[in-house]
Amino acid sequence: MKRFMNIEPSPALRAFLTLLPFIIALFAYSIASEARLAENPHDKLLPSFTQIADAVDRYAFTENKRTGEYLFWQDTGASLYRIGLGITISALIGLFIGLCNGLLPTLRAGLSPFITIISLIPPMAILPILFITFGLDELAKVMLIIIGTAPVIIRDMQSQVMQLPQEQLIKAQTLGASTWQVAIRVILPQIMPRLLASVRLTLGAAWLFLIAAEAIAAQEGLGYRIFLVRRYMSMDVIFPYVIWITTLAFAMDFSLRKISEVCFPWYHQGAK
Amino acid sequence: MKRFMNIEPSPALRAFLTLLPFIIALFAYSIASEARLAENPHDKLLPSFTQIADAVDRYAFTENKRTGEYLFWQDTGASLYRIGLGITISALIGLFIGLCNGLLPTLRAGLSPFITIISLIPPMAILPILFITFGLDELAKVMLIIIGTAPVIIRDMQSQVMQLPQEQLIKAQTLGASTWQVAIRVILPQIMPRLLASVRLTLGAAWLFLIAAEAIAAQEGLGYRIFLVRRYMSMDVIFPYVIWITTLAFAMDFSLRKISEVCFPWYHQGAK
Amino acid sequence: MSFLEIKNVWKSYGDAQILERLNLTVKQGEFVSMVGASGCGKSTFLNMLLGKEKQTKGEILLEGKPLVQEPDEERGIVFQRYSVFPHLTVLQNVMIADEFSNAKLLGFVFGKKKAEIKAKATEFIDAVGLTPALNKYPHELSGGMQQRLAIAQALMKKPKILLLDEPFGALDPGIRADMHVLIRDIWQKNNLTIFMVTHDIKEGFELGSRVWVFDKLRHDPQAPNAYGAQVTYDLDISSETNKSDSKMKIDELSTPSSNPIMQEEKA
Amino acid sequence: MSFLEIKNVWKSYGDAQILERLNLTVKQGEFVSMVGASGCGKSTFLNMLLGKEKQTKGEILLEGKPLVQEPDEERGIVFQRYSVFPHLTVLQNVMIADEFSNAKLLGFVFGKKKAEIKAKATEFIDAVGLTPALNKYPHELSGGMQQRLAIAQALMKKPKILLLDEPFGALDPGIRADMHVLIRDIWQKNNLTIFMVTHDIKEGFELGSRVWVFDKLRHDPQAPNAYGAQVTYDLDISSETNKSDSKMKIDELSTPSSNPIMQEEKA
Amino acid sequence: AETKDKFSVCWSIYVGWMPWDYGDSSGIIKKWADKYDIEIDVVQFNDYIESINQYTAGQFDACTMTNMDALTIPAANFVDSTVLIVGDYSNGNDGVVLKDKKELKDIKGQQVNLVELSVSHYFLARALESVGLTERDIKVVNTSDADIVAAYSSKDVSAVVTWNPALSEITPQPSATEVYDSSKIPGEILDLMVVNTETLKANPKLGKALVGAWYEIIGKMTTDSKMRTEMAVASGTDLAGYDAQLATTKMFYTPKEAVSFTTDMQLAKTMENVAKFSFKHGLLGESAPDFGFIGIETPAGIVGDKSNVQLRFDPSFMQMAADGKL
Ligand SMILES: Nc1ncnc2c1ncn2[C@@H]1O[C@H](COP(=O)(O)OP(=O)(O)OP(=O)(O)O)[C@@H](O)[C@H]1O
Ligand SMILES: Nc1ncnc2c1ncn2[C@@H]1O[C@H](COP(=O)(O)OP(=O)(O)OP(=O)(O)O)[C@@H](O)[C@H]1O
Ligand SMILES: [Mg+2]
Ligand SMILES: [Mg+2]
Repeated sequence: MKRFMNIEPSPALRAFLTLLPFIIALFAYSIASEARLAENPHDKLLPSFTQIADAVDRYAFTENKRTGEYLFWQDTGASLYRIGLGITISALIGLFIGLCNGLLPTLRAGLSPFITIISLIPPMAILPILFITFGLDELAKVMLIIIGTAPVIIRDMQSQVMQLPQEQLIKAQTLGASTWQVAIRVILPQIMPRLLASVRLTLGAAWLFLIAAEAIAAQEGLGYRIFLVRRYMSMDVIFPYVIWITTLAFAMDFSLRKISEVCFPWYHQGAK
Repeated sequence: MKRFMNIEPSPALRAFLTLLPFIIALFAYSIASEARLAENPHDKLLPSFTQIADAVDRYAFTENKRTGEYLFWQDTGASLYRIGLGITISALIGLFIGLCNGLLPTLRAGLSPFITIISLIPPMAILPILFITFGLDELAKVMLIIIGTAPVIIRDMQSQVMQLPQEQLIKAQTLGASTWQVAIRVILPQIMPRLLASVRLTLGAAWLFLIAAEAIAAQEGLGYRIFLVRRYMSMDVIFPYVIWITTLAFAMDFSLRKISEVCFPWYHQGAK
Repeated sequence: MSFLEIKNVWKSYGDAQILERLNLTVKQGEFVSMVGASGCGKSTFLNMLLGKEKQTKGEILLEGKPLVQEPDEERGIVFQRYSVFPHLTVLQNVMIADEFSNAKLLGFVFGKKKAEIKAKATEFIDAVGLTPALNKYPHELSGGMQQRLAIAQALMKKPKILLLDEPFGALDPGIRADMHVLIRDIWQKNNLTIFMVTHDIKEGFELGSRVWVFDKLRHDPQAPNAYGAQVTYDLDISSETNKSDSKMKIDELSTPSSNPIMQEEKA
Repeated sequence: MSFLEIKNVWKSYGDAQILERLNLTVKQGEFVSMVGASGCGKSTFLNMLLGKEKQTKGEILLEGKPLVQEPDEERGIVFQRYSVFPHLTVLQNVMIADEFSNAKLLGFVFGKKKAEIKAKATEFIDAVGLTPALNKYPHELSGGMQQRLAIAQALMKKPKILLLDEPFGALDPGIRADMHVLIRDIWQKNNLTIFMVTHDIKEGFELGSRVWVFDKLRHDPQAPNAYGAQVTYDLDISSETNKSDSKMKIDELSTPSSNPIMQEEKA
Repeated sequence: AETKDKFSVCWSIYVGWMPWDYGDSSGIIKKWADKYDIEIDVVQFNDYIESINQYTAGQFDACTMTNMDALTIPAANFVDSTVLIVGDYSNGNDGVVLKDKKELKDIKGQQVNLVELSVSHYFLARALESVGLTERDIKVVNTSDADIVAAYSSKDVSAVVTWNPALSEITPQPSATEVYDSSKIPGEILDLMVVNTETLKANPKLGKALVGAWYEIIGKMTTDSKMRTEMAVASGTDLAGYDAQLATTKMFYTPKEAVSFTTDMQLAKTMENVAKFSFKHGLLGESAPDFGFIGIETPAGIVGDKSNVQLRFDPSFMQMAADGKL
């Protein structure tokens, strides 16, 4: 008998094991849901799968009477726009400041401790200031995402730049490169894949801030809808929205990884 | 003239540069505050430093008439207890499942994809479900922290275990170690410092979830107080609380790093 | 019955044939050096001896019985790197070998048993010359000292076979010379059977009582993975006469043009 | 006026004295090999020549003028590792050297200029034998090929001095031999002045026209950092006669007991 | 439901509900619970909606809420609920505030920030009716009540609908004009203590204890400023601030007032309005064919479907208090 740590499951067993927890979760849910519905058929806390399907149909495939739009897709569009914009701006800020900080000791001395402190402030606690400074429309939501994620990306980029082998920077200088040339020809291309990795890591936080911002003031968006229907406990709507958000988060993570693999083959050599 | 990237600021200049952004921030605040207060002396958005000091005095150094307690310290105690408990449990769960997942291919096949999906669900979106499932006392708040941080720690621990050199695991087996012995004598001690690092990384998220949880159901706590006085926009209370939270977050991060350095000198060899 | 018998062993990973038609026997107490181009399958072969990989075809018999299909105490190993536990001191690194067998449940031993193990471990540490560094962590040791430690560890279990995968590959030439003295000494004193992979042909001839050269005999330029490597030379250099005979072989193998090790350079 | 003059140079980091009383002159076209125990300050010395570190006392003159205090085009360098840019192909890695000087603002060149640079780069790549790998990324190259690339890069700038810090330290012995042929060839063809740190004394003697041995003459057991290393031997081995004279030196230095390289082993 | 002797009650921070906090901390509730030999656990919520959701999900036996939320959350989820205590109605506690505009009519075409689908939303609909406008004439932006003060200070916001204490933070600002307040629709926004009907039926002791405690507390609070100071601090303000909020709240300090309000014809009319509004906004559930889908029982008669009564105004316990029978 082999040690447990040496047992590699066969592909078929592996597939089965992968599905198992999902099946158990679904099964547990349906039992709990049926039990609750048997007690009170109008209970909304754990809706049946048909009720959920109904809600999906209503939100995603039926025109809203008042606006003529499909609520679900409208919410998705609004949220994706916000998170896309927010994370893009964060990435650009992170890239720029992180690169400069990592490369230039003088700048780093000034900015690095300040950014460390800033990154520790929980953005949720200073929401009122954000509203008043940035207003209540799209800008505020995007700003919350930026404030929540940019310091993390800056710090990550800075440490990534500092982890590049000193040898390369010296080599570039012996080839006659100026600071500017080192920045754009040696460092920038090398930290691009790391930027993507960093963005992937902060995506979770970005979704959190997006939902929080939409919960506080919005007219559409996935987070808005969840917190609005919470007013009448429509779990049949909340569940598909949560699953949808999870799917979107997964898709974004996945595509960022793929982009990185395609664009920066030299970065992923170790993963072979 | 040296390249900018080669200029190292002297210690004195470095200290000055470090303080500079803080000084600028304070200065900018006091100007903005004075301008607003000149326009409307009752403005609460940017209170003067004296107003803030008053509020600190009221909350931290004046006995609450009703309970005979000091609100500020009571809030601090409650929040620290929750975050401490939450993050400790998260760390233990993360350590245990992460270690097992990393070491045992069979278990990993079953749990790893499931946990990846779970970690993508934004906990904010399922807050209502959480509260109903776990009730409302301390447990719910601690659970939110756990649900928000444990999957991340599990995944991190798992990948850390898998990154340990295969050579070590084989060596241990040639010395006659069983799976259990490999786990507790070879892997466990080596991932302890990595666990601390992982906890440090998730602390930010833990604070976020703590504040979110306290905002919804609590009778004390730093996040509770901030949300309570937010209705009155009492920035004179919010500011010191935010600064205090930031300080606590910094202190926790700092002490975790120190603990790791003292307890696991062999892990920090590279940092020398 | 030979000590180790390798009978018509083939090994492939998916479509790629790595090794083929290996038929070899080894007597107890031999020191087999294995050389060959990078990627030709030397480590794979060692992994089969170790039980980490399973041959695709054929069988390997140790004292007449098929090899256990996972690493165990019968076979010790020293890798080029990472063979010691970074979180344990030198003494702890060596003691752990016997702690494993004595504390199946707790993983730790106490009291008298511990003192016994400590005494035994100290002996082995002394044998590899690490006594002055008894309480140091691996990161405080030089590369050579880490390898000595790995050897001491492996010896604690009195393995039937000792496997070395480029054990001195990461060391400076001066330190290598010292290690050669040490390993030859240990081999002779313990009557070990040793298999050592090396990139340094000279080292292979210097230490081994037998040298195996791995190379592909058959090669299909259209499908470079279609054929595996075999042992193309099996040189017995245990006696002095054989040794001088083999000198020519070394020189032949060392000229860059015919050197199998150089093949990966011809990108 | 000598090509390079080192006048009473001392170097310390904080309390630790690393190097002391260095007085050396080097003529253009010399190949200086530097050997010495690990941590004795060879890389530090190279860093001073490079302009990355500043001597604490004394001065270093290149063609009579003090050395520029940061790395520049006059001095090329090849490290043991990481000397090439992983995100550029072989061709791009070599071309970038001239792109730096031709596109101060954009960092990229286009059109005719680019074709010119490409032609020049191809020549240098050919000189180090990398033409077949023109469009490969460094991670697709073997260690030896990466070092060839690093050399080609450095040559593009026609540096007055070429600094090599254990350039072949991470290579297999067989590949080292090839690299030796290459570097000697390049040295002679380009009339370069080369400084090479190595851990392999044989390599140092084989390649250098001059060998410097770094060692501490003074040693205070109470304060191991109180004194720095000096150049204890300065051997001219440019002519064949000198070379055979020095053979004895090699042997003397190579016996483990007196070998300075071995000192770090005596923990 | 079965009889039991442990109950939990939740409440959230609002001027008219602060007595529950006082009752909890001063031990008055415990005193009354002991009297009926039961235990009552009082839990405070920061988030109002969460408290109602928890009650609806069955985690609590009783909860404080407004009449509209009682209809649209527990009742619409078929959790049969009984209004045990009518504590007060908003008499100026809710308001429509415009920035740099003086009249309600000017709201036309603006974005209005409020907690969507809440009682504020209903209040806005009533306000619009009064000047002949409808919801189509404006655009609603959902804004969290905790952040509405900050929102008002933002340049994007020109109109808000909110309640105290936020309202009293906004109105003093120079640019703000309160163009409509709830004193114009007295008796429509009610603050209630709602109990699960089945639980109450099986355990009348719970109703008696809660009602008894409630009237003991509020009976004293008009004269006891120390008591009001405590409530003020707990709600995050000071005595002056709290008194100002009380001034715009019509508290039923005596059970008699509350009983006579509940038995009035007007209550049925109000609830019909609320039901109509709720139906229009889909708050009664997707399966509701009309506003009367969920029956509301008042002493003056049943509004809507008599066979599907889910919300009941029951003055009997307050009557006992009025009669001194507790
Ligand atoms: N687990 C594996 N799956 C697929 N291919 C493998 C695996 N392990 C090794 N290989 C392939 O088998 C071949 C032989 O590898 P091996 O490591 O045995 O070579 P080696 O002779 O030890 O080379 P080196 O001298 O570089 O250590 C290589 O082409 C390698 O890519
Ligand atoms: N930046 C620095 N600050 C402080 N001490 C340093 C610094 N760089 C090197 N040293 C110390 O100076 C000494 C000489 O280091 P150096 O790298 O020059 O040695 P070396 O001869 O190149 O060794 P090796 O053969 O291992 O490369 C060492 O003790 C090292 O710890
Ligand atoms: Mg190998
Ligand atoms: Mg060095």
